[in-house]
Amino acid sequence: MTLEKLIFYVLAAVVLAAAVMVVTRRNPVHSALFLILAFFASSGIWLLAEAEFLAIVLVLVYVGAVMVLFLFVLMMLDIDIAVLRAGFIKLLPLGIVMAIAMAAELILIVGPDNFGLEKYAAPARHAADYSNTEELGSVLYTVYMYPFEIAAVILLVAIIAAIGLTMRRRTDTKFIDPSKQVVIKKGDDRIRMVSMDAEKG
Amino acid sequence: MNVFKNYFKSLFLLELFRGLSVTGRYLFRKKFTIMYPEEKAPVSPRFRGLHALRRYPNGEERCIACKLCEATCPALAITIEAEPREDGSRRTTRYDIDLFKCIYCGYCQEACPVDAIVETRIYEYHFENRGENIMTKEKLLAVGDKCEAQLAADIEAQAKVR
Amino acid sequence: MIALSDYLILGAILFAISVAGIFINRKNVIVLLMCVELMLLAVNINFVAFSHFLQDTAGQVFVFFILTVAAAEAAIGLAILVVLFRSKRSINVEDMDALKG
Amino acid sequence: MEFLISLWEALPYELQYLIWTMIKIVAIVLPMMLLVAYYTYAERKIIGYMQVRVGPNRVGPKGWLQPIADALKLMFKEIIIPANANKLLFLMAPAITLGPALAAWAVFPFDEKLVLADINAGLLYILALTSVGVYGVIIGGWASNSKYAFLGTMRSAAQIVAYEIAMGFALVGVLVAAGSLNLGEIIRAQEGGLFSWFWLPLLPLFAVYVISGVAETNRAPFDVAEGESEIVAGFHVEYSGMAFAVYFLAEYANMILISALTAVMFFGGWLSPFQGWPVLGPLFDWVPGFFWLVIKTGFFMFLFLWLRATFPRYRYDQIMRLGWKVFIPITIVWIAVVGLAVVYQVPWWFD
Repeated sequence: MTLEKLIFYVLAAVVLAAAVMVVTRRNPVHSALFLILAFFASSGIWLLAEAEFLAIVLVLVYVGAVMVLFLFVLMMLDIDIAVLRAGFIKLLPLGIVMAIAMAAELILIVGPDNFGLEKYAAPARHAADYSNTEELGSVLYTVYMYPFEIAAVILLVAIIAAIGLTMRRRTDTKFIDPSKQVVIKKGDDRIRMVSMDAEKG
Repeated sequence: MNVFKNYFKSLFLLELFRGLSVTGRYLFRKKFTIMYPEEKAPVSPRFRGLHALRRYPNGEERCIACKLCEATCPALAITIEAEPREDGSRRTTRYDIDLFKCIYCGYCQEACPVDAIVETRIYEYHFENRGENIMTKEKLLAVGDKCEAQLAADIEAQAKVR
Repeated sequence: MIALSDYLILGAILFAISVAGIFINRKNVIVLLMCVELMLLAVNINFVAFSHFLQDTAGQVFVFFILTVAAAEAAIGLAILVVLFRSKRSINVEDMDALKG
Repeated sequence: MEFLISLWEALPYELQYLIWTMIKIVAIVLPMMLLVAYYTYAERKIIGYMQVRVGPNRVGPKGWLQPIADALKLMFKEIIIPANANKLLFLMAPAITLGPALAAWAVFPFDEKLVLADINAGLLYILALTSVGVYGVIIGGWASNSKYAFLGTMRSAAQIVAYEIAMGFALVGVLVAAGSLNLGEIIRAQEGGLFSWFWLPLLPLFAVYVISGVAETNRAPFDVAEGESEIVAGFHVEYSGMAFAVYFLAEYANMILISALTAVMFFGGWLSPFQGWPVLGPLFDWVPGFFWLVIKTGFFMFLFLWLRATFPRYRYDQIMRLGWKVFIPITIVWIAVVGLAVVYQVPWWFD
């Protein structure tokens, strides 16, 4: 059991360190990479909490798709970091104080006094043949059917909105239409005879 | 009908499978590879390789310093200096070919009235130091001496068409 | 044994850090978006922990929906960002004051 | 010997478990590395043969030591780090590509009982890992601080993400048909000889999966990410020596992984093709399942090389069109078909 606890603390430390790096790194690309690290570590923590399906989906959806999108946009945009960093130092002490105050207040509430092992005993481990995916699926497709379908519609709307927002037909690009090239027939389509007056010497 | 046929073709990737079958057949074809250092490809008598200066059978060098090769060389690779020898005959004192400039077109060989400058069948040569790319008169004559039999035979073989 | 409070404290600190991140990086839209993702992660950790300790899948189902909505949010947010960058050549929040009276 | 055994028994249980798992991992990874090395040799040989030449034949008898010579050469070459490149990320990127390609083998069933971690969500795990593989490419191209590398990265990342979706959908079809996320269960669902494997009922998904697999690994004809005629070598232009070798290893390890997964998902993994047939079935009963798996994987590995030797490179917009507008609709339609077939228990496969 001590091993489990050790893993939890290491992963938690990684999550928090990565989170600090996300908010303090100068280069947004580094921030994004640290955010990926945070997702990885928290997926490990979810595994400890026996949420295997969500842990893998977190990696699949966040690390595999959302963060790729983030990095893609970050790398494509030519961002002037210096302007965006202005005021960082000025706000930093205030930010730290706020974070500490907030964390302290929250910990006072959720600390061991209210949510310790005495209040909530650790649940028994599931048997080896227990499938988290199956259980989640069985409620998702029965009890939560409507929310599930609404989530699907939200995703569809998001896809259409994202495409609609970023799509643009550029009028200033020149291109050749291969189908027009292919249909050209022998003869008049290929050559145009121009009769010109001879140039006067 | 044609549209239907094309659609069918692209849906079942028929043309891709035909491509695959072609490469699949070639996998088992007899290979043409020549195992180079051990085996060599046949060389034509007209092959234009490393240059050589030839001599007459009595040992006299053929070149009479007419400088036609120098004049005709499109890459300006040939440099010739000439002086009369003690016996009064006209001979070169310097005959350099810069192999970095040479494009192996064979015009020098064509221009030569006495068949002195020729291109041999040698194609395996290299330089290890700066300056070795200049073929001096001595080096060219040495190459000629080494390959004389082959060169004479090649020129003989082409006598009718030249 | 890992206690429920351990998970909750982790979530609380993570949340505080991301709030501070929003506070100090307030000019950079893309870092703001990342901080929002971090906040959602903190919330998700709490949900997963409660679901584990109360033996109720509802928490995990909720996390599932949060993940869906967050993915949609990221996609649209980044699309808006790209459109903004095209027209303003900047992602600085302070440059987006076209509606200021 | 007895001393060693007593030493082993003296270890605490956790440590024993850890060491035992380590040994298993090494037993998977080492042969894998050797296979990768000889896969490069096979590629050069086979493509050579298809181009009517003989390929490498100088190092060792028939060129059998060629991969070892290549590895030695790459090891002794200098790793050049470009000016203003992000050194840490630059060196980390190849390892990030290789890691997932090897880690995916953890849930792979080599035989009835031969699997390192028999987890329930094996398919999801593999999908998650393959999606992580993109980062090696993105980070490597970005950290190189080079325009060509960056262009290659952008192309490659967009391509991989696009085909990832088609591939994921194809696998959704498989899991609907098999009714499980566990790879072993998926194979067991295909029992009963050549024609009860999933390739037949899921033929469109099979085609989509194989082609997306080729695109996913950036192999010809989908290798615009490293199109040497346009962007030199794509995301790994700036890499040399061992760093490049690791990228190279990762590419081939990914190809082997995709081949093996195709064998498991659509060709019944370790199952014999003659299982349950009147005469041939009992005749081949003695053949170990691992052997069948190797043969099937080998066929798809050969297919990768065959495709490369046959087809010219796709144009980039055509690749995107194929991924988004052709493959994804096909997979979605066929998932619906499979779903109906499973619900109504269509005979032969789903009854």
